[in-house]
Amino acid sequence: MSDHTAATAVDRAHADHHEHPTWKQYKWVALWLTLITAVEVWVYYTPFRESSLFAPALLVMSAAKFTIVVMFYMHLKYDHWIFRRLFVGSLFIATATLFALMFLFHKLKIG
Amino acid sequence: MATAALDTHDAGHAGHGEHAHYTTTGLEHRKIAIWALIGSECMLFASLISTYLVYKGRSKVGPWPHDWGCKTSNVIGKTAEAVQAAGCAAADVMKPILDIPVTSQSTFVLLMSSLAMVLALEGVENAGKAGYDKWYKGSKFWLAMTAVMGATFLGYQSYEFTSFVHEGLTIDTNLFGSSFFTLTGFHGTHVAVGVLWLMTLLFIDMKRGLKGKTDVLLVDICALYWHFVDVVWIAIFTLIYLIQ
Amino acid sequence: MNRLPTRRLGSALALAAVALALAACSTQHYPNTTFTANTDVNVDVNALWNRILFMGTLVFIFVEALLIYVVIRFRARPGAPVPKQIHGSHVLEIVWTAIPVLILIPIAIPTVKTIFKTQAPAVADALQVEVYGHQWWWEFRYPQLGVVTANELYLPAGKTVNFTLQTRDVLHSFWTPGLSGKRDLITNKVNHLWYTPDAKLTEAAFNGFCTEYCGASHANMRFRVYTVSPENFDSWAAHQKTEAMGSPALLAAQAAADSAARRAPARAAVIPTPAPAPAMAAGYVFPADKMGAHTIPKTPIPASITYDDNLLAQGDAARGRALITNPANMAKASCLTCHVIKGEQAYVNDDVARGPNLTHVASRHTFGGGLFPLDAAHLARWVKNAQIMKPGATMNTFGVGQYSPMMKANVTVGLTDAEIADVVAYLLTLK
Amino acid sequence: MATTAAPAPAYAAAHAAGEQTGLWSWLATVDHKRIGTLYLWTALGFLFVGGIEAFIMRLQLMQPNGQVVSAELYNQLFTMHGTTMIFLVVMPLSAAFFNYLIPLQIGARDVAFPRLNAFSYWVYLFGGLFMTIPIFFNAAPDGGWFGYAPLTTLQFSAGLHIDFWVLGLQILGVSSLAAAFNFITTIINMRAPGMTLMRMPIFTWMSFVVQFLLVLAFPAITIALFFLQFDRFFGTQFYEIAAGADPLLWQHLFWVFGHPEVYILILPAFGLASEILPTFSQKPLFGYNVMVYSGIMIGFLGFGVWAHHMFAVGMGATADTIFSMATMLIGIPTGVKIFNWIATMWGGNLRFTVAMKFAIALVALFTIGGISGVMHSSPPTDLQQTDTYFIVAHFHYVLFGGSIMGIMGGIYHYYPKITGRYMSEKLGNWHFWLFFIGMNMTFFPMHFSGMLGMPRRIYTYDVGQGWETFNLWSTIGVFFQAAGLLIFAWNFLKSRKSGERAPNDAWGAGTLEWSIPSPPPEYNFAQLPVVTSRYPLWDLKHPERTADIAHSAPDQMTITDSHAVPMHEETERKSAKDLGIPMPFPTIKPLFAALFMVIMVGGLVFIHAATLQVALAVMISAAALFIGTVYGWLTSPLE
Ligand code: HEA
Ligand code: HEA
Ligand code: CUA
Ligand SMILES: [Cu+2]
Repeated sequence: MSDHTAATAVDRAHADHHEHPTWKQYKWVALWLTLITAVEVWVYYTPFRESSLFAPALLVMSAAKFTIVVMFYMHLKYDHWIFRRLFVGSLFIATATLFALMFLFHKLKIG
Repeated sequence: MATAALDTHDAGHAGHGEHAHYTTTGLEHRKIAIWALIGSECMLFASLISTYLVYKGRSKVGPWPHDWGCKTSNVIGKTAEAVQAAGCAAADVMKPILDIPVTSQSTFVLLMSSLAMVLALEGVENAGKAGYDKWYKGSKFWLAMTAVMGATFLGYQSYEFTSFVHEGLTIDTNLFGSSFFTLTGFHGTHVAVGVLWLMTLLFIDMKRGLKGKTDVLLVDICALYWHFVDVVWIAIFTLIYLIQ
Repeated sequence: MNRLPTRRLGSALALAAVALALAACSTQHYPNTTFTANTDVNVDVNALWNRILFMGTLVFIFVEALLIYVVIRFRARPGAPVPKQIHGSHVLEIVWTAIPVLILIPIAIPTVKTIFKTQAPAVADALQVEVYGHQWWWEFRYPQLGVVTANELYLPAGKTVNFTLQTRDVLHSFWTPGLSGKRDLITNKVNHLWYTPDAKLTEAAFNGFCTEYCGASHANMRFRVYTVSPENFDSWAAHQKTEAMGSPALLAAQAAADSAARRAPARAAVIPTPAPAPAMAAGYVFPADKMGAHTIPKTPIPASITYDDNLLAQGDAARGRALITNPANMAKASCLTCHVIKGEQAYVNDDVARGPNLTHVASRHTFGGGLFPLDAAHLARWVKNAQIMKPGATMNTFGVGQYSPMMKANVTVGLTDAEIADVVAYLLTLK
Repeated sequence: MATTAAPAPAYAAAHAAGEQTGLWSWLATVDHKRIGTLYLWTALGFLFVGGIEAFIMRLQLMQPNGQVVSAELYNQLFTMHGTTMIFLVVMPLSAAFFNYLIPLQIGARDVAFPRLNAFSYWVYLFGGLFMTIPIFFNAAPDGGWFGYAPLTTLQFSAGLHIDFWVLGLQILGVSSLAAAFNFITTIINMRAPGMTLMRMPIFTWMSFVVQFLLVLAFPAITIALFFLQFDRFFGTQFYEIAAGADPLLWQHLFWVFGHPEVYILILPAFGLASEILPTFSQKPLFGYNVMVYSGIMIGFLGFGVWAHHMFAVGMGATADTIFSMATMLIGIPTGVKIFNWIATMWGGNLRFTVAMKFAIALVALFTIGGISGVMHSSPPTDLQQTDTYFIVAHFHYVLFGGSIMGIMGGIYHYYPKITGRYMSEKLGNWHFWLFFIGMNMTFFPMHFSGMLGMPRRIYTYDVGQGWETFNLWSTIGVFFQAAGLLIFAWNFLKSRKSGERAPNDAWGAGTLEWSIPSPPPEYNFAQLPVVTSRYPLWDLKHPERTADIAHSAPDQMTITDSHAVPMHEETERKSAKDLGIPMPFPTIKPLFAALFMVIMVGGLVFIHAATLQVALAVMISAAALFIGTVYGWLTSPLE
């Protein structure tokens, strides 16, 4: 948030509308979302479900879905840096709080 | 809540000719507000999800999310046989509440509604441009599709809820029931608000057609909200339904 | 114009130092002081506290002195030029980012040490005490000794005691300022707290308080802690185990003790207030004269309760016992539906009893959550209308014709003042 | 008393032709300055309410076994005192300054969503009344200001008391959140040309941080309250003992909100002090950047320390350690602030106006509260302190010595801007010294009564506990504070008419709000100024003062607004019409929207069996009216 970045804010704003996710990307994203979901449900019915890696694997997959939707459908990747900060910042505190609570209620293995 | 985002005509949009309101960033007020709102919603759902996870496995009585239970005793098992072996009469066996196949379908529908949403936005952005006059490229069609898929998701959810109630799980059955219905209920309410919002947009589109900078914004903020509700479900589906 | 806030703070600080010093030593002026060396734990806590207090005082003096200096030195003087415009200094700012760090480190390290030391599991051979919080009284159990009592806690000096803290209703918190820090009683959770009273404390009495807001009578949820010599503790415990005086069980058990048991009510009948020093025969009881003013409750009796104390002299323990224990009188004296008197007809057991165990109630010096001294006059009024004596109390109002705030009605079937005298007489035999 | 909102400060004289006055102009206003003024009046009203509650508590505790009030009433008093002071006094007083100052300080003509802004105020007013009025019927909330479950569940708190609390807080949450989104947008998007983030006045910066704390902290308590609400009304089991609920869930969710909340309460006061101290030292704020960063740090760390309120619940050694360390860390950025303030005064030319005195008092007194805070942050010692009067001492030093002192300073400082007249310095000095002496006399002894064994939230204590003297002093001190507050009230009221007239730049400060008339015209700035440094007004009046800080020449600016012109002072006031500045239409809709919403939510209270139909009828019709009003609102043009 230095003078520099803030000043550029104005110019960025104009550039802002040029770059934009495209038709193709939209469809790819949709495809990926479908695929990952399919995999998620599939592993649920495999013996892998009993594995200790099951939960982490699922978390990674849904995190991936989460990210691409936010980046492309919510075009955060292309949008103004302010929006990025607003969202990422909030999300960080929210998830950190969630994990802290899991720890405090002994839902995490650590500690 | 939506008020903040919908507070149309409030300061900040061009169109007053030489009285155009100066904005520092060149961004739209309402778009900043909706992102702030989404940030806030992150914390809202974090609290709800935490609660569900904290109470997971704390319920005193069944039914349980992933395990077989017994109406008369508190035995829990991975299979019906296990429960019966533990001395539960076949009639009293309670099956796991969560219905993965059905929820997978509703999840898929909601995901696809996000695709429809971006296409609707695309439609408004290019309204009037060559190629976008075709019905299957226009905003009306995709707005309608998004709303329909949202409604479908709600349909699935009400089916889910009613079947749970039949299987003996209500908000006052056990901690699982309370936290599950509250969490998914909050999400469902968000979807419902979104559907109404979409229908309002569709209505405007029908009436005067959505086009131009201000209308793009109008659809954009709704889209952001809609996608967020979608990503929240992505998290819920994994954390609540799949992981045990 | 230039008389300054900070001057006063200087003197306030001096005052602080003095008063703290005072507080630290004189337990007679400040009977509930936390600045004691009465337990191993509190010794550690105070060592830590003193260090933090020292650091804090340093910071305090430094900041306030600086402030006073600046305020005096740089006050506007007529015709002074515009001051030099300084916008900041990285060096200085790094310096006073460092200062707090340097101050915090020597606080943080012993803090962590003490946390892990005081929260380690108690030694294996510790005396186990189960504490149950109730709205608004304390239940104490000695599982190893089979003793159940209320509102007065006996601890053997020099022996580590390990408390297991649970609540029967809302949250409470268990605190004896003179002995150690507090621990909450959390619903659906079991908490622990341990400490070792100093071996020298062979006849000391302490006040305890509930420190988690728990409703109407949170302020009236007090208790006493008596640290006594190990021998006396054993004597006390041995007697607390026994059945109630005059109970069939006891009579049957020891025919020899019959006479003693029968004499007891007779004496009880002429009990003057306040309570007498209980007979040693009944096992050791913390001597009333050693209690110290601060542990003897002086709660005023609500004016709205009237009782003619002369009636107490006619009170007859045998009649009183009949009133309480004879099922025929259940309608007007349903005491045993909430209280346990070991050896008498039992309607409830200790786990579901809503009131304190009365088996040896007369061996206590206080009752009602430590709110009143245990004597005939107070007991009589309590039995007559506990709900007036103690806000929110859930014990029935027994005085016939009395208004019960809980029932929002007058008691129709209840005890006359004379009958209350009998009941009190009986209760006072329960040594 | 609470409704002192209605009467308008009568500075009509100073008003340009065509500017509205009279009751209606206040009910229908969407002008951030008027809304700020409404917040100010209402919150000061509630300060008296919360204060009198405290006053009565102190009378009860003046001597052992006091007989002034019953246990039940006392429990309502401390619950409502705490709730009132935090949610209905300090937060709204801060909001008053957010509303009035932020647009002026960043050179904007209004906030981003003027009508939403009005809505926030009315929700606050009605929500506040909804929670306050029951105490006159002995039915006020009585669960303590953090309403720990399971005491607050139906099983242990039948009756309406807690219902008022739960629903009241929900309502106030809506108000705070709506306002927060509004100010975030305003600050990001409505800064005058050239006002980069690092040129924003420090008050605006601290407010900016606070808005994010609000946005991220409130959802946690909202959810916790929803659970309690569902438990009480719809039979869920979140806090039901029998169902195996864990009461710590409430505690964690509450304090996840609760600790950021305390920084929500202090940072605006810090901001005000940071405006006052430089002004009356005739020096710029020392280490502006570090002040900004430390503010952000405090806000950020504030989310990682909540469990320090729960050291006694038995979280385990590891958790205790983590939260203890995190808590101590916060002392560092806060310390930097304290030292930077002192450095700001160092070498200055200090004028001890009343505002300045309050600001200095904040530095002096908050330090005390902060230090006792650090004492709590060490779990082993905190176990001897928690839930005693030592804690009560701590938070009154930070809340009264910090927030209230800072805000009082702010009131004396900005009164001339708001009303066009100065407050009486003479009365002000009386007010200050009575407050200063009174608060120390009241709260300092609590350190002792606490460490000497006095628990908090007790309506009575026995004789001979060693607390008599301290409690007597605490009570005597309140009389000083009461006197001070009465003098303040008198000063505040009478200065509107008889106060000495104030020029644009009432104190010789350097920020934008002082470059426009006092009181400002409805449009604030006839022409938006182009800002080239942190102290635009000093650039204009004392260039030598700001010579050695970063500037950007006006011509380097990308000026996209035809109205923007180089930094200047505005003296003569024309009406918005003459200047051709579009102003938002006044509208009553936000008021009604708020009213219907409060009725809709509040109706739940009466849902208990007997009055079910009535309640439902009321709620449904209120809901319908609410939606109707909002629709009308959204579809009617702003300007
Ligand atoms: C304005 C509100 C406010 C503020 C700013 C603070 C600031 C702090 N608070 Fe406070 N606090 C409350 C309001 C506030 N608090 C309230 C209302 C409660 C009680 C809630 C209830 O139970 O009802 C409470 C309770 C409370 C507790 C729980 C006590 C208990 O219940 O057992 C703790 C424990 O750690 C704590 C700690 C702190 C700390 C470390 C700070 C720090 O931010 C302070 C930092 C400041 C300084 C340290 C002073 C300046 C620094 C220097 C001069 C540098 C050098 C100094 C050092 C290195 C020590 N507070
Ligand atoms: C900003 C917050 C704030 C402020 C300003 C105050 C101000 C005061 N507080 Fe408050 N207090 C809290 C926040 C605050 N408090 C909180 C959060 C709690 C915890 C509640 C809980 O435990 O749940 C608390 C608890 C609390 C307690 C502990 C209660 C208990 O635990 O049993 C006490 C006890 O003395 C107290 C006293 C005071 C006093 C004397 C003032 C004084 O400064 C008040 C000064 C004002 C006046 C004296 C009013 C003036 C009135 C007039 C001038 C009109 C004329 C007067 C009469 C006719 C009477 N407060
Ligand atoms: Cu029990 Cu307070
Ligand atoms: Cu805190």
